[in-house]
This record gives sequence, structure tokens and C-alpha cells, in this order.
Amino acid sequence: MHEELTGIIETLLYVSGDEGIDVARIATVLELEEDKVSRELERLKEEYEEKGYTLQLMKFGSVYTLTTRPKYASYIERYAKPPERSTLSQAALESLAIVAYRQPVTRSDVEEIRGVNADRALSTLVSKGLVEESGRAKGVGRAILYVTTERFLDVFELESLQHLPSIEEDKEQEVEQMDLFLSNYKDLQGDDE
Amino acid sequence: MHEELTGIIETLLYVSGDEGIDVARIATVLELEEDKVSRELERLKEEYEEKGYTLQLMKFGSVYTLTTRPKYASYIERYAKPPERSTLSQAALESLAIVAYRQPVTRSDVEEIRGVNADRALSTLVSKGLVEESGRAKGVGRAILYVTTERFLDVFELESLQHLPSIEEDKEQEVEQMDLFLSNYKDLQGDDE
Amino acid sequence: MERYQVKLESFEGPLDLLLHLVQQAEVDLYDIPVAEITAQYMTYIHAMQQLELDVASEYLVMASSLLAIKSKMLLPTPELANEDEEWEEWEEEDPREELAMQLDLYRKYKEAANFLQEQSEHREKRYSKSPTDLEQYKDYAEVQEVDEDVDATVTDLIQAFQKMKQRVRMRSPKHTTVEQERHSIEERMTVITNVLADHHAPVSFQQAFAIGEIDRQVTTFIALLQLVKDGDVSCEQEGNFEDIWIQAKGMSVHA
Repeated sequence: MHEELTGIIETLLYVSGDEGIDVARIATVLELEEDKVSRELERLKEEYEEKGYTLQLMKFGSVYTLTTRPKYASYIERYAKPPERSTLSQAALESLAIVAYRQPVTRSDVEEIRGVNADRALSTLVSKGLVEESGRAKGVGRAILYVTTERFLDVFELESLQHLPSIEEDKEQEVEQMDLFLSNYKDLQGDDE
Repeated sequence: MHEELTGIIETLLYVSGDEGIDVARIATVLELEEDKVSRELERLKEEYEEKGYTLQLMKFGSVYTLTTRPKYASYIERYAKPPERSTLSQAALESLAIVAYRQPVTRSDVEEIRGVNADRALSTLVSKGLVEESGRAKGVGRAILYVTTERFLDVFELESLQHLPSIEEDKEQEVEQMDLFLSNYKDLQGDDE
Repeated sequence: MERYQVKLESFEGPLDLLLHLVQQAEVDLYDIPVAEITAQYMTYIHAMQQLELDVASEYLVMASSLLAIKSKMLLPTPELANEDEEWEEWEEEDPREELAMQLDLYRKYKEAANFLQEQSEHREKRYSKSPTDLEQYKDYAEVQEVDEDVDATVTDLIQAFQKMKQRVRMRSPKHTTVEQERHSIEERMTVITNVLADHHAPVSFQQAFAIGEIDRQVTTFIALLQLVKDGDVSCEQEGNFEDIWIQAKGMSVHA
């Protein structure tokens, strides 16, 4: 199981990314002693150091996270810098899609859908003039509401918001029709017998 | 610089996660020839295979992404909340296959092959980000042309359109298709002038 | 009529139905027994009509083409030779050929659709991490420029959205309510009183307590309200959404 465990742990480390993985949660999921998981993580952590892997394994409390090494930080900075022709990051595009399709939305609506913090992505969108504040939500907290701007329509060459292609699921309807047909057909078959 | 380049690329692969990294963008950021970046990514991809690393380096179109290996899927699904899968209807899949093999195609091309209306299937494909409009056909009606997106390659685990298995169409049709493509291409060129 | 009974299955259109009938009959696509297949096809159409379902016009169009082919096949071919060579010379187009080609082509794409289906199932077993938020690496001043062109299309927008939807979630959105229990109100009350004990001046809620996960902030806020209610601390706020300044009232040791 040793090699297998290493693979599982590295897999979970990668998928959880910046969130990191929690020793207790891994132990529960894998039905292993916390001790065993801890030991394997510590062993891995050393291995990453000794072999000088590109990434490093860091421990914060009971959470282990893969992180990049400081010596590569300048490259990440260069990579993060928007290129001449300004594309939007995946984070910004995702948040923009949510605002566009669900507007008006609060920041926490966006976060709920994305599952991660949307603070920076929203402020990027506001600063690019694609999204703007539009009053406040009713109720506790009176959170800021965001909507898309005229510039958004302009950039995405849309006549109006109604011209956004639908992204809602519509397979239900298709299935429904066929089910109706099949159930009728079955009924008929049944009657004949 | 060799080892250094490997480190930089692996760092950027990690940071960009499921968004992946684009050869051209990396080349720009690092001020290197695209060729050199491509070669290094291909070398790394093979190394990950040969050495049986936990993660895999996959190529979808011009984008390289680190992914976990399928054999670990069940552990991830136990540890975290897997996404809800939305499956494509048979109608959508068949239409998608036609677009993929014969692109660019019009709606009526798809309808001719399937013998049924393709309106709905195409709009589903657009809404899933698998197919997009790409200009208009020459001639009467100037019908919308559809092509597959970058995401199409990712969702169907294809390195490129050339990796679609051959379906041996008649030569006649191939010629026809080429003619259509060329005439559209000319048309597009014409529009630019 | 029983032998024409159509297998209960959903069909994607007339070609799909026809292909099914041909494959079921185990005959060569380019040598379809038209009379037999047409009869089966019509049985299916009648069944649909009996069920008072709208038979899509495409099915009816195909029905009439089948009948047309069938009648062409019944016409005597003049000088139908026995020898292959002569046959080739005299050959008129087989009335079935066009349909056969159409079916063949459709069959290929149906197989391609199956291939795609299998590929996507395989792809779904692979996961990747969410991209790291790189905004922190950006110079904020650069981001602030409004005038720069944004190069993105609606397709980019949709692709990003769909990609997000297929991401594995480390913490589900609803998770926060569960995790809330990790920070008990009593514990947060103790933390607040301890912090206040270390300061003689009022402490800013924003700076001292509005950090960490949102559920922790909420718990801290509730703890603060409890302390106010208990008369252990006093709070001042200049207006809505302004920072809250907290000060200990006399002795307040909750330890």
C-alpha cells in the first residue's frame, strides 16, 4: 500500500491546491490511522526537499499544501502580468459569466457558485469596466449588487443581455418527451397482451 | 537553463491548474522560442509517463495541463465534492461528431447527415462551450458556420482534431469538403480586405 | 405483424430507425431488402400514429422515399443481363444507392458519437486543481486601467463557466454552516476578552476580528453581541457599515 498511499496523497495534494489537505480528513477518507497519514506526509515532505522537486510540501498546522518555491516567484509574477492584448483570467471569466447570467448578484452569490473567494476577480472586472455596482441587496448586511455594464455588451459584441446564449440545462425537456413516448408505447404493448 | 526551464514550466503548470498553460503565452513570458517551450513540454510529458509520476501532463490543443490519473478518481471523489455531470443527449453527441469531423459546417449540413432538425442540438453544444459560431458560409443565406472549441478537445481528451479516429469518408465527400472549406476561406479573406 | 415488432428503443430520427431495422435484419447496407424494411418501417410509423404522437415530418418524408424506392425496384429492368460485364454497361443507378450511402454516412457519425461518449467518460476521471488566484501577483495599479481593450468572446465566457461547473469542490458552499461549529461562541468570547485585556484603548473590530474564514467572523460577531448583552464590553460605531470600536468594561475575565 505504501506506493499507493503516496500516489493517493500526492493526488489529493494536487487537486486541493492552495486549500491544502487536512491530515484528519485524509485519515477518515482513507480509513487509516492519522499517525500513518502524518508519517507519510512528513516522509513526502522530506523527499520533496532531498530530491529538490519543483514544488515543495509545506505544513501549516494540520494542513499540508503544495506550494511553489520562492525562487520561481518572479516567473509567476511575469506570468500573472496581463499580456498586451488583455485577456481575462479564468477566475475573472468565471465570475463575469456568473454576473452576466445571474445578475444582479452579490459577491457571496458569486463565491457560492465558484466555491472560492471572488473578491479580487470582481474588483478586476469593475476596474475593467465590465461590471458595476448597482445598489444593495435587501436584508441583513445589505450586500452590494453587481450587474454587467454597457461596455460588457460592447466587448462581447452582444446587442443585449437577451442575446447571451443560454447556458441553463435543457436536457430535461428532451428526455421528458421521449419518456412520454416510451411510457405510452409500453402501455400499448401491455394492453395487447 | 535546462533544469531551470523545467522548474519554471512545472511551477506555472501547477499554478495554472485546470486552466493549463498555453505554449505561446509561456514563450512570450519567458522570452523564448515557442519551439523550445514545446519541446520541453513534450519532453516533460514523456518523462511523467516513463517515470510513472503520480500526475500526468496532458495536452489538449495548444494547452498543457497537469491532471490526476484516472485510477485515483475514486479517492478524490471521496475526499471532495465531485461536480455534477451533465451528459450530452445522443442527438447532441451525433451533431457534435459531425461538427468535429467536417468543420466548418452549417446547420443544414448537420441536418442532412442526421436526417432531423439540428437546431436544438447545436444550441445545446454552443451553450456547453463545445461548439462556436465561426463566420458565415458563402452564397445564398450566408448560413452560420460552426466549429469546435478548444474546450471540445479538453472534454473529450483529444490532443488535437487530428487525433479523432478516422471514419473513412468517401473521397468524393472529402474533395467536396475541401472545396467548401477553400471557398469559405477565400470568402473570409475577401471580407478582410 | 408480430415479426415486425419494433424493439422498444428511442430513435434519433428516420435514419436512426432505418439503420436499426437494417442492422436487425443483418443485411448489407448496400443491398437492403427494400420491401421488407419498408414494411417494418411503416409498422413503426403506424404504431406512433396509433399512439396519437406527432410523427415528425422527417419520418413521413422518409416513408415516402422508401415507398418510391420500393416501386422503382418493382419496375422491370430492361435487358437485365446475367453476365457481370454487361450488367455494368447497362447499369442504371440502383435506386437504393443514395439511401445506402446516407445510412452509411450516418452510421459512421453514430459510431463517432460513441467514441466521443467513451472519451468523455475517461476524461471525467481526471481532475485538476483550480487555478491559483494570480491577482495577488499583479501590480494593482496596472489592473486599475480601465481603457485597455479586453480581448474575450462569449465563447470564452461560456467555456470558463462550464469548466468551473466541472471542478471538484474542496469545500462545498453549504459547508460553512457545518464548520461554524468549529468556532464556538464561548471560545470567541474568550478570545475577544483576552485581546481587550491586552489593550487599553478601544480595539477595531475590522482589524482585530474581521479576519479568517467568514464563518469565524460571524461567530466572532455573535460573541461580541453576547458580550455587549452581558455588559462586559461596550461598542461604538459612527454609522452604518463603519468600523466598530470595542472596549472592555471594567473587569471581564471569562477564562
